[in-house]
Amino acid sequence: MARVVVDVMLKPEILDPQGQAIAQALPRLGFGGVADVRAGKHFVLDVDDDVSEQAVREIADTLLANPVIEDFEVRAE
Amino acid sequence: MARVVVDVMLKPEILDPQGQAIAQALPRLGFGGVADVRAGKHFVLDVDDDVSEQAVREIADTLLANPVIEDFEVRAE
Amino acid sequence: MTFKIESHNHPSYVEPYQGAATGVGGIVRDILTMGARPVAVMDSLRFGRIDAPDTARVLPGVVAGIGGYGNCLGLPNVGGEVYFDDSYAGNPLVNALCVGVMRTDGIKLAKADGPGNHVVLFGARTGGDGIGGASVLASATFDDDGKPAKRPSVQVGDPFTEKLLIECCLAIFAADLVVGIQDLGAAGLSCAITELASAGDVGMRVRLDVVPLRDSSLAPEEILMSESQERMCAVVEPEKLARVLELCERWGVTATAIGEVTDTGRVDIGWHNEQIADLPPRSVAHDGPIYDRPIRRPDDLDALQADSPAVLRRPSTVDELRETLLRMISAPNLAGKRWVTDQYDRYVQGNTALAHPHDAGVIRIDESTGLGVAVATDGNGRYCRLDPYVGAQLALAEAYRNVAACGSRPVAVTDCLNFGSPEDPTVMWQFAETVQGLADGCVELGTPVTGGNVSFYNQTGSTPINPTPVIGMLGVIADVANRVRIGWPEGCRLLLLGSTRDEFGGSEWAWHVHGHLGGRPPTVDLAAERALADVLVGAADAGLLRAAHDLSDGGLAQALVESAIAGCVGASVRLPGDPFVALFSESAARAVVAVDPAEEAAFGDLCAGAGVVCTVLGETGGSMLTVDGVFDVSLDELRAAHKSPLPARFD
Amino acid sequence: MTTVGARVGARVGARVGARVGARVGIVTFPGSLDDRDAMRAVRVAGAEPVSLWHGDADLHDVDAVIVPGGFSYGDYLRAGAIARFAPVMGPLVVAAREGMPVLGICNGFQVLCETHLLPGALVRNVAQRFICRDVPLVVDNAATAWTSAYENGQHIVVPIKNIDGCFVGSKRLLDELEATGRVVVRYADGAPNGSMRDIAGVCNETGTIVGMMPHPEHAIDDLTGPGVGGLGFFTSLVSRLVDA
Ligand SMILES: Nc1ncnc2c1ncn2[C@@H]1O[C@H](COP(=O)(O)OP(=O)(O)O)[C@@H](O)[C@H]1O
Repeated sequence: MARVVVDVMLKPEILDPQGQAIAQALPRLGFGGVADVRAGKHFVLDVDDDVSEQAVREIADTLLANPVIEDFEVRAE
Repeated sequence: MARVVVDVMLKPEILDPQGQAIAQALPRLGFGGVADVRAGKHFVLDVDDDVSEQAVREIADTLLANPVIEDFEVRAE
Repeated sequence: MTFKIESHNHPSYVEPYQGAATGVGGIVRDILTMGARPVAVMDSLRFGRIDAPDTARVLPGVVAGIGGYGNCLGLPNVGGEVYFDDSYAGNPLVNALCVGVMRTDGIKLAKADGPGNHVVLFGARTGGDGIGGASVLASATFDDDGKPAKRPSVQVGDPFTEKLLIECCLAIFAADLVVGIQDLGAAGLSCAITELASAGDVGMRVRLDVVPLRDSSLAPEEILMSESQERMCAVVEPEKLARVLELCERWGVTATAIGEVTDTGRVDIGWHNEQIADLPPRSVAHDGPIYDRPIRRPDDLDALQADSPAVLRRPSTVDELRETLLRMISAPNLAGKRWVTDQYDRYVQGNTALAHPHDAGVIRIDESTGLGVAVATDGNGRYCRLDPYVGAQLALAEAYRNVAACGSRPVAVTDCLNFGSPEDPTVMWQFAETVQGLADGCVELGTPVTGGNVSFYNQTGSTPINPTPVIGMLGVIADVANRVRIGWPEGCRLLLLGSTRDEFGGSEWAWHVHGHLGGRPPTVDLAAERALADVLVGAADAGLLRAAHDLSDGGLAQALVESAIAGCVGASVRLPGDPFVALFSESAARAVVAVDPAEEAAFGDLCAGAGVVCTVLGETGGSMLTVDGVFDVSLDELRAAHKSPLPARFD
Repeated sequence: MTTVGARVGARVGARVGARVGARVGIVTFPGSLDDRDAMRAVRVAGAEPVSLWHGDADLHDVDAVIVPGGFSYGDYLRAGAIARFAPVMGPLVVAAREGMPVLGICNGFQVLCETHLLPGALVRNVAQRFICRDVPLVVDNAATAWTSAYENGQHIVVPIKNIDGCFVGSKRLLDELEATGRVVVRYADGAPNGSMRDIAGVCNETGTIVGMMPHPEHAIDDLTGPGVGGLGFFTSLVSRLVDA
């Protein structure tokens, strides 16, 4: 059994209301020095050893991410 | 300017409906071999160079994660 | 009141969630920009076949997007439609309607006045969204060239920013701080400022370098054309500017004075020390091209109309009729839509007196008097395919009837005309017929059209969608406490209003059971619709109606089942005439009402006075729907058949 | 019992409440939606609603506070996560710890959990969808500041409308809540959002702070909601303030 991580982020040119809301809240909470925040998703998959990285990329592309507005990265842990 | 990543995940003992929904959908979409999926959040922060990792941990602990149900990890990119 | 319906079809196909969400955002800003408080939304949806793989992608996304945006704005969703038909595969229709309330002396115009006044841009920061969108999007085909896009092809809505924008605008309106206001839609700032200037017959000087940006790499022309969502532009007198900026600050809305009104009669656009444009506003805002498109009646229409449903095999035995009933109420188009409507907040604002599954949404607008409005949307692409003139009038009549059935007097129309390519002469003919049918029908019903929207190019290759005008009807109700529900109480007399003919052209029965589309749609009789509405509204005012439900798709059978399920009360019914025709014909100008037996005579007088045929159907009560001599079905069985098709497909 | 509660609220309560001038604050955050509805419910129950602004660190001498439903700060990040840090929350948390009655409805419940005034947390519904539905509830604890108009075991119907309404907590926490009577309301026909042990609302140790996902302010009349099943939450508070 292997552990694979998929990080999904909005494409850079797409508006990220979540990230903006967080970035705006930080100074109000007394945290300075944060220029930008982008918010995305983080998935941890436990997969059988015979599941290839290619298969995980396909899962990410069809289910975990919406390729119209999101990019993703896959890495083994 | 440095880039710091914060991953937030539900604690293992907390129900994760989103991860479960994904895990259940996979076989229906023809993807086998995935034993478990956990869903979390992935934040990318652009911070000034003088912002310490400790400061980012504090941000994660007070705002980005809810320590009642979530754990987080911080790493520089 | 102000209300309007608008399409967001193509973006909802590309990215269902965001496309539908930004559709809601856009129509809400249209209402807001009039100076009105938005009070409710509705959505009229069309998808490909329910079992098409793409429907499984598009429908859940669209519904979640409409809910996600509208729920976050705090606008109750009080109704709409969901239809499935192959004709919309690849061309789903997402039409969103918004209703707003304002004082007539508080109407705001999209008009700049008074040289020296400030032009204030407020709301979201400007990004590279939808540049070139207005003209490109509507007709774009997807040629994915694989290159990374510099500019986003899809817009992401930010309902939270829009919610703040709404509250901020309402505070600004309440303090009477603007001369004119305009939302930013297609072609963004360029369109807003030229429209404001040309409507006021003034000039304007605007500086693009002060526009707050989300993407600092934008060139001035891109800032001018950006279609970033959640932005408004207002014209403000100098002494009121500080107050406007203060209110924006209170609501956390970014606001910037980007220029001023001038008396030059020209729009002068600057970027740092450069002049980017200098032109008379009229040339942009008003001098659009005028098309004279060729029109041709579709070649196949005669054959289609000659293909009468009379040849279709009808259920003849009692068992076949029962089986047909269960099959019909579980047809995707007739099945319960709670899978969809449960994703919409219908309670927020605390003024919703009726919402799904009723004939119309009813919203209280004055808590002290109970004054309210009712809104319904309707459209039937199959009828329009068979005869667009008649089909448009049937859609109009159905919306009119739905509003009246809940006890409200229909007063005004908004329309969303969804068609294929206008470059196809046969589509253009359908369009012309539809517009004529609507115009004639509105004159006859006395309901002015206050606004609407046209969506062309809904087609795949050379195959257009069925012509689909969607009609939104607004009604007024003096006291929402008198609104009429569809669910029956026990112990009422059940009456059928109107005349039933053998009409199955374009019907749900012909389509669902036989896959047949041909013949003529049901007859339109707008005088009969008026008479029926007079009875329904008069009886509701007089407190004579215990329940009412209009008859439309699926005919009497569908109406009986919906009412029984809604009220959890059955009925015992005797059918007039041929049972199949009585149950499933889609003749227009009909409704079923429930009245107290003691008030039946008074109600009968009302019908006689209006010349509306009133036939006794039976009595309400029990937990069965019994059709005398034909079948009886338990409410449990009806409910199971009616509610399961959508969850079975999309859960 | 429901009807009794309703009658008390609409008639007697209106008079009594007016005499003592019970003042109930309703917080408005950016993105609050059901604040006006909560004010209406307070008024119908016979008390005076007082609007509290998120940016104003002052409770303006109110006797109790309602944190209403909506999507504060768009519910971006986590429902209630950003609202928790609003200036008004400072004095609110202090007053609540000192025993002032506080009711969190839906988003308000999420805010109170984020603030740790209430235990547990609310995550995405199991079906991953927004759900708006009239749901039957059972009152499990009719001894709180907000539920005394009910009886233990009473059934009421109140709408839910949420997407992050699934109540979660560790097994130990859930056991403790049940053992100490801190489950205030449960879903009677199973939790539509997947809440653990069908929990719809919980309270603090003393029963002054209650949080719940269903919206009682949308069940105060037959015209705009599914009956009057929710009115008792507001009349409970008014009779407590009157008796005090
Ligand atoms: N997309 C939708 N959004 C909101 N309400 C909807 C939607 N689709 C259907 N409804 C509601 O569900 C109910 C049944 O719809 P429908 O079968 O089209 O009714 P009718 O034919 O009487 O207009 C109506 O109350 C309608 O407003």
